Amino acid sequence: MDARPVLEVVNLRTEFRTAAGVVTAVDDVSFSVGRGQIMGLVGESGSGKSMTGYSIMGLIDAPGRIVGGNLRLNGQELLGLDAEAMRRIRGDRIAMIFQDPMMTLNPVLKIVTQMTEAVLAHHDVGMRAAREMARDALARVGIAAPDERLEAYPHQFSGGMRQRVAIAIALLNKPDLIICDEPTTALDVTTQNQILYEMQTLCRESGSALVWITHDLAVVAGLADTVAVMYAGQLVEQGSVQQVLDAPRHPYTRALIASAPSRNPRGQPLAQINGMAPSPLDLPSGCRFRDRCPRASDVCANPPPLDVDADGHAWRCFHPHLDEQERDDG
Amino acid sequence: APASTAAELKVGLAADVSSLDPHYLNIAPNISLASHLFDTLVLVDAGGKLVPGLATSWRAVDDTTWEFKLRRGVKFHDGSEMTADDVLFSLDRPATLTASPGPFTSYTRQIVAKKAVDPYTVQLKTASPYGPLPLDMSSIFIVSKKAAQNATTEDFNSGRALVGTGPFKFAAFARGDRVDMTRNDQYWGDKPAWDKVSMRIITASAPRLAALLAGDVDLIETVPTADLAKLKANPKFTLEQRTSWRTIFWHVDQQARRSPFVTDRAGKPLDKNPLADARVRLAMSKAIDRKALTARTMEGLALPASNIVAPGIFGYNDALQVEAYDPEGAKKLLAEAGYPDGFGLTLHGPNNRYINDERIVQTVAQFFSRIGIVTKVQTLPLSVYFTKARTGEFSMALLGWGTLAADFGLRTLVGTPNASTGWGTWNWGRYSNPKVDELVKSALSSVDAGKREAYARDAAAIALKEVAVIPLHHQVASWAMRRGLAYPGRVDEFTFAHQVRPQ
Amino acid sequence: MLTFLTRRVLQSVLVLLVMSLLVFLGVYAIGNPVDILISPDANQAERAKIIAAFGLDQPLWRQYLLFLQNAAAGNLGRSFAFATPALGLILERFPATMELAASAMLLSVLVGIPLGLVAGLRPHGLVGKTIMTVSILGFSLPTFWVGLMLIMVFAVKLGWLPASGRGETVSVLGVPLSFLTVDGLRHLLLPALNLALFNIALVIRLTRAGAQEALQQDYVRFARAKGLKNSRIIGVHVLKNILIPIVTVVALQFGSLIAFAIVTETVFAWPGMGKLIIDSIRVLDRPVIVAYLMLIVTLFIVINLVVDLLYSFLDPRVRLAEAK
Amino acid sequence: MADAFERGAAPLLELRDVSKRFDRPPDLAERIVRLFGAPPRAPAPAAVDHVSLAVAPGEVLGLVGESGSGKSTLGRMAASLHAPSSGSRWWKGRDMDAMDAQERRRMRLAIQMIFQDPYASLNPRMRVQDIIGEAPLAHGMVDSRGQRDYVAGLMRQVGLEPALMQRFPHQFSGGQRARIGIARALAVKPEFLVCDEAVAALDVSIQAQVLNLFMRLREELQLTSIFISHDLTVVRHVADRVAIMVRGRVVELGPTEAVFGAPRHAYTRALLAAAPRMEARKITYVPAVPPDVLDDAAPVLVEVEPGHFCA
Amino acid sequence: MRTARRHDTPLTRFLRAYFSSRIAAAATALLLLLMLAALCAPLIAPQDPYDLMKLDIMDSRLAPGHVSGDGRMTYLMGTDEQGRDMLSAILYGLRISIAVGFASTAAALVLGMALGLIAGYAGGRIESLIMRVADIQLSFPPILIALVLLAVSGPGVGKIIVALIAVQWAYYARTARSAALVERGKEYMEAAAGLGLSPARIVLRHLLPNCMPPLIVIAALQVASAISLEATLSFLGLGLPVTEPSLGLLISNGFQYLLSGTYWISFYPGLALLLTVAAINLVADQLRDVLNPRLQGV
Ligand SMILES: Nc1ncnc2c1ncn2[C@@H]1O[C@H](COP(=O)(O)OP(=O)(O)OP(=O)(O)O)[C@@H](O)[C@H]1O
Ligand SMILES: Nc1ncnc2c1ncn2[C@@H]1O[C@H](COP(=O)(O)OP(=O)(O)OP(=O)(O)O)[C@@H](O)[C@H]1O
Ligand SMILES: [Mg+2]
Ligand SMILES: [Mg+2]
Ligand code: NI
Repeated sequence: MDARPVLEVVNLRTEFRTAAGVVTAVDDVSFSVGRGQIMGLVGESGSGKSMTGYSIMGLIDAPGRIVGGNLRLNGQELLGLDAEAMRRIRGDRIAMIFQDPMMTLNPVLKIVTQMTEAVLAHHDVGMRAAREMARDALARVGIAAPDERLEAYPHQFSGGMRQRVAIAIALLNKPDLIICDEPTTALDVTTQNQILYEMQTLCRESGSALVWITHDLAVVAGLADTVAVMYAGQLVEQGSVQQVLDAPRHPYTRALIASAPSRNPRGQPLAQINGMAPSPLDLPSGCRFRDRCPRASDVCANPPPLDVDADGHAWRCFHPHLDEQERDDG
Repeated sequence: APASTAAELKVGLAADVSSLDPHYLNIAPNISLASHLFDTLVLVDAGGKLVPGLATSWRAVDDTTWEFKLRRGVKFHDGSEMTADDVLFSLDRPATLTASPGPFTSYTRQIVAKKAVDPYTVQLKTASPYGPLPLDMSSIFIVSKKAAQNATTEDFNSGRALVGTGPFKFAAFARGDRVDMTRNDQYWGDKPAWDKVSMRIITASAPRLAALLAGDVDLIETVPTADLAKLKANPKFTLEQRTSWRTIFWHVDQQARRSPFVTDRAGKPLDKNPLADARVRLAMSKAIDRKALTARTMEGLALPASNIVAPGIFGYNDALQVEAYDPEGAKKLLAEAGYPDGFGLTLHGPNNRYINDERIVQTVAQFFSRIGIVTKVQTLPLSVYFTKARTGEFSMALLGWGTLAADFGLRTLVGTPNASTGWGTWNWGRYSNPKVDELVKSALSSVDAGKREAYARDAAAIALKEVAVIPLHHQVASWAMRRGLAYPGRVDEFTFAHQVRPQ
Repeated sequence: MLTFLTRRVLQSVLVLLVMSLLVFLGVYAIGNPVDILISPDANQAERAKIIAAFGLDQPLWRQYLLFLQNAAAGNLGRSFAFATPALGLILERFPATMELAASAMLLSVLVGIPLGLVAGLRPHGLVGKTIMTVSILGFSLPTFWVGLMLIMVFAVKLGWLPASGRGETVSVLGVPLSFLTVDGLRHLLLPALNLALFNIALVIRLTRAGAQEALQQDYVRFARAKGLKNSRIIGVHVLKNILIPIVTVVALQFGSLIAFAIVTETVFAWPGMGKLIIDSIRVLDRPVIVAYLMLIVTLFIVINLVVDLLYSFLDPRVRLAEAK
Repeated sequence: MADAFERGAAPLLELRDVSKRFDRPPDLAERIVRLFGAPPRAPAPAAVDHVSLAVAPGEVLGLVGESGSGKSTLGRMAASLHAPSSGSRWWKGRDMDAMDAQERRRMRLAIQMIFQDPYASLNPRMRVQDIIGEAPLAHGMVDSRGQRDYVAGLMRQVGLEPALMQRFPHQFSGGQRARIGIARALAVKPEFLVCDEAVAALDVSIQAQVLNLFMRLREELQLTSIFISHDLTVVRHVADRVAIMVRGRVVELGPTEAVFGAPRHAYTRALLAAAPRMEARKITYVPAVPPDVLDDAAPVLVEVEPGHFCA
Repeated sequence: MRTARRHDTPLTRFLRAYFSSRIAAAATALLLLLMLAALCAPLIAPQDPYDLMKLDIMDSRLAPGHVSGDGRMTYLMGTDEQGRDMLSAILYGLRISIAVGFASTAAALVLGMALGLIAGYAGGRIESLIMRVADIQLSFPPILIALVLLAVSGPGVGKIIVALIAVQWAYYARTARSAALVERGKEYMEAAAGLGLSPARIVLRHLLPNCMPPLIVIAALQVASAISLEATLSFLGLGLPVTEPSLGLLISNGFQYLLSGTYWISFYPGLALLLTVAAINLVADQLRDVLNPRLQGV
């Protein structure tokens, strides 16, 4: 077995040059995911989760640009590859699934077309073989009567089934890495549960690494091995699920967990984070959580470094909740 | 288009042929085309004179009877011989076509009885003495009785009934596009120089010229005035011009009531109609610089007019002078008539009916405004214009008229309007003078051509002295063809392929 | 489907009724056709006879009822000017106009879509901007002016193509068609281009807007995530989605194409029904005008039907019964 | 069917056996086709199917169910944005459909709806002052001079800076927009709120802010509400009673603790089992296929314990 | 500087986006210049081309640069067949063309939008009725409408505008209706209804402003086609009075001279029309791009 991580992201930095100024959507982000591992990437809206995913896929469009860092897939550097080389990797070695199952499939093309083209774009096989692969992939994600379903159009599927089709497409070429960008946010809980089940099974079976982007901590809690928390473009905390969820060090992570209704007594006011996330155009200097942080002090006006403890639990804060190992469970 | 061989002629026509039935609609393009396939008893030469056609001679047997001697040995396209039977049939046929808006019955209605004296002699009787009958006969095409007897207009359009004696035989008709014909080798007269003739319909003038320049066609009619100069200078093409029978003039509302488009200078309606005063009309006539008009607006394609018929036409009065340009005299006359400061007037005219009609109206408006008449211009599409003009909705309206006899023209244009006699049907200005009526009547009932012409001249003299209409100019018809062709310009503006000759 | 067709037929009948009534009123308001058509030498009696022969002496409402009666029996009347059945007259000219309009449509799609795609993919590039700027010419210059310019350049100056007329035709099932012969094609090219100009510009614009819109969609991003080649993303994913609005507008435009064929037909002496209708309007040949409009409305209905069928072909989400 | 209501107080709003079908009446063409023997169109399934609910003054009734189960449709009928296809609605003991115009207007203002999408529910071309202040002005509750102060008061009440009154919606964040929506509803002094997924589009941290606001206002203004959500933890947090909806029908109804603590209906259980929990760690998921619990007959709710009904 | 930008008004943001394209900026300047020239035509034109007293037929068809017969003026762009100074005629013609284009478009916009919004908001029978009328309108040839109007009321700028309105309103009605259908489904419309606002108020205050942007863009394009359509009608003899030529009429008058060497009679008005229409279209294009938030990035 290969000990190298499947994906290594080192000091990734992605910028958007807009008329109003430069937006650093992804700022100095590093993490890695090993074979069969699931990493949860959480954070609030606009914190740069999707852009991290797109950066890995090489799908950042103008005016966006990856301005620095390294992206290694199985040790191969992805940044600097030409467009054609990147295309070959995309959909073959790395796959991505998006949030809205209603929008990701082309409404006017048959499922079979959308599936086989993904095979044919990377493998020199015949139409028949590609169709065979598509059929198998559909069956694997639990779609009944896959042969008939191949001939259907997306609108003939429910939201959950469409998301499964998207997953099947992602799995077609047995990628090393799958990036899931909030694939269950638009679905109701029962459907979400099924998708989670299927993804988990597939990961176990094929050994693909998985990056699961979401802002729902509860999903990450049950699914992931490791978690990375983003705030305003930066990774503010990362570690194993136990480390981050049971003993959060960064005040933001802690506040996020605390604000979940299930962590609060019924009918009582929820613990809330006051204020708003800073505008990406107008980030405060130093700690970006400073304005909303109950522990903030003058030192927070400097950019906090990423501290790592011996167990690999990392955080970016001058005032981490270090010795409070207890869970403030309600 | 493939290069034309010597034996093929392609002609660009300016107006659409609506039907090939020679008795259906009396409009110039149809008549012009029918003349290729059919003959009439009496033909009209390029200068407008009557010459023998299917009849070799004609004479008035008595005051009310005309006799026509038919040409012998004339063969229809189907090989049968033309006889008096066919002639009588052809004269009867127009009255049987009830739904024609432009009926040929105008030329047959004088005939109260007709008989074939023998297969080559026909006698026609009129109710009263009627001089212009031979002229009328130049409008009725002789069709084959055998072919046309039970034929409908559709049969003519499809070619089935299209059996005539003319210089060409019918080949194909694509409505709105072209008519193809082939030479009639049995033709009794001069044989046409062309094996095949294709009459192409190109109604817009600039594209018609372009077709000539591009070699799509060999000859076009009605050359746009704008291009005359350039064409003249181009050695690859020849130009042919001929004063046409069409005269352009103003009808002036002469009724005593308030005239709809006459106002004072400020635009308020006038109670009295100044145009009813002959001095005012004369003043307006004097205000018009006909030389400038013909030279500039018509770009030389017109002759200043004093008559309502063109020079050389039967009944043209040489004694009448073109009204000289005299703005001072005009102003004086206006003052005399009680309008020293002029008045307001709107001129009406059609657009795209006569050569440069819209421009003529504007230019005349220019002239009028110089003698103090505040002039506005309104030009209308034909469909709107004629309806309104006929109901007398205009104060001054432009009209063009072509006829081969002055007495005809006078009857229609200045004769006192009368529904029962059919006089004055186009007398929009409602001019009325019993003396003129009397003279025209005398002319029409004279079977002696000399007397008839004298009456007509006298009538014209009176009417024009009183400025019954204000004549502007006679149009000049024009043809352009590639070098190597010759065409005798025709006064009736028709384009006859059989008269086009290679040089 | 049956319901849908029935609904269409009901609506069409209503449209045809209103339309014909409007034409009757309109022509009545313009003037009296007899005054225009009548022979200069005709007298009052002849005039009255003709007016009666055309039925114009009747009150307007009776003329209209009579027309309806005849129309129900399939008879749209005889042309005043041509003395032949009006419908036949129109149908005689119909193929030429249809051929011209269809060629123009084809041309605008064949030229417009590729250019529009290029402009849509590179909206800020030099090529894209040039295409958009030049395409404005299609909107700006009056058709008749451009037509004559085309004749000037390609027929008169260069002598490559004929200046006017329809050229040689081949009769297929009794319908004369010119695009089947070389000569016919040569005659067809300039007028079709002239007529197509406006629509080329329109299709370019639509395609560009559609492409830009489609490129923002998640399914395009997903297609890229699948590692598809650009050519496939554009040629299949984007194109098939933008065809829907293009088909809609182009079909709608077909009507105005036929209406504007009048100008092109005049300039190129193309023997289509546009020239016929404008002449008929000039002489107030009411039966022809009515027959023409009936045909056009029917054509519209057919086109709309075809578009709906195309929709369900292009867009599986649309089912016929739901189309309005 | 038993009146599913426990407290004994007269309900403020009551829906009796309401149903909603989104069927169009057949048009002329369709009738003609049917005349010739074509089969009639298959009827669309009812979006809401014979539902009875009552809400007591001051109560928050949670409405939970999967997507498309008819929650929004039911809420819209309660807020008079849809008319029910059958059944009746009662407001303070009066039949809504029998009210005269003025009474109906008062009733409509008294029942307000807060919408899911904080972006689509605010007119993008109006300033906040107008969004909030338009209705009170139109109904004569304030005059144009008093509008500013009135709006300012409302904005403060929902925790917005009144200085932002002249801004347009796009200049606000999602949470702020949600607050504007709430202020707009409060502006006409409602007694009853229908919150349709009012926090679903928001981030966890913003969601907490808005939920806190909602609970505060409920206390301060004695508001009664129907709270629609498919987030079970949220409903559990704010609702007094919950109704579980499946395919247009209510299958379980009872006090929140009872329903969440001891769910009776198989569907409710499946729903609860599927909900992700923060406490879970690297669990092995099992597909929780919800049992297909419904047959064609409308279910009868049975009282399984006081106030707790189940089909 | 950053903070200053953050507090931009929508207008300044719009303007900055708008003028980011140099082509659009140039087109806007050109359009303004043309409109200004049209507006000031009576002040800057060397001659009143509509006053027949001022024309002299002897000065007809003079080439650009010729001096008039009485030596009073130089015809910079030559003269037409009536001796009209082309420069003056173009300035005045521009005035009419622009007025016709804008007036007819504005009126058609208002009419079509009103009907379209009503159709979209009300639905049902009213909608079917309005949309069927629009269908009829769309299949009616513009020339026939123009001819009827001309016959009933004589030529004139007003009538041409009416004819163009009749031709155009259906486009707006269709667009407005489909926009209204989209907007009607949005929650803010429901909110307005829930707040007990009157239908008139909802349509005017809520529906209308949100349906405007696509209509405005179409209208801008339509101004150009209205000008072209007027030119075509003039070509067919159904346009404006000959003595008060618009650009279209000037072009179609000069059309006959295109092959003859007196090119200026048609060329300069054609150029003016081209510039005007192109400028309007470029402005409209830019407007569409700027007004479309999807194409603007975040
Ligand atoms: N085209 C763009 N131009 C400018 N800024 C952009 C662009 N696209 C994204 N951004 C910025 O990048 C940042 C990160 O966005 P991203 O979509 O990654 O957030 P996210 O964490 O995925 O949020 P969500 O949970 O809402 O999906 C945001 O602040 C956004 O404003
Ligand atoms: N205006 C409408 N026209 C036709 N069908 C409708 C309409 N509104 C809702 N429906 C249908 O009614 C059913 C119930 O929809 P509803 O919006 O009430 O569900 P919901 O529970 O609110 O779902 P979600 O959680 O997705 O918002 C659905 O099948 C929907 O398709
Ligand atoms: Mg995202
Ligand atoms: Mg809902
Ligand atoms: Ni800090």
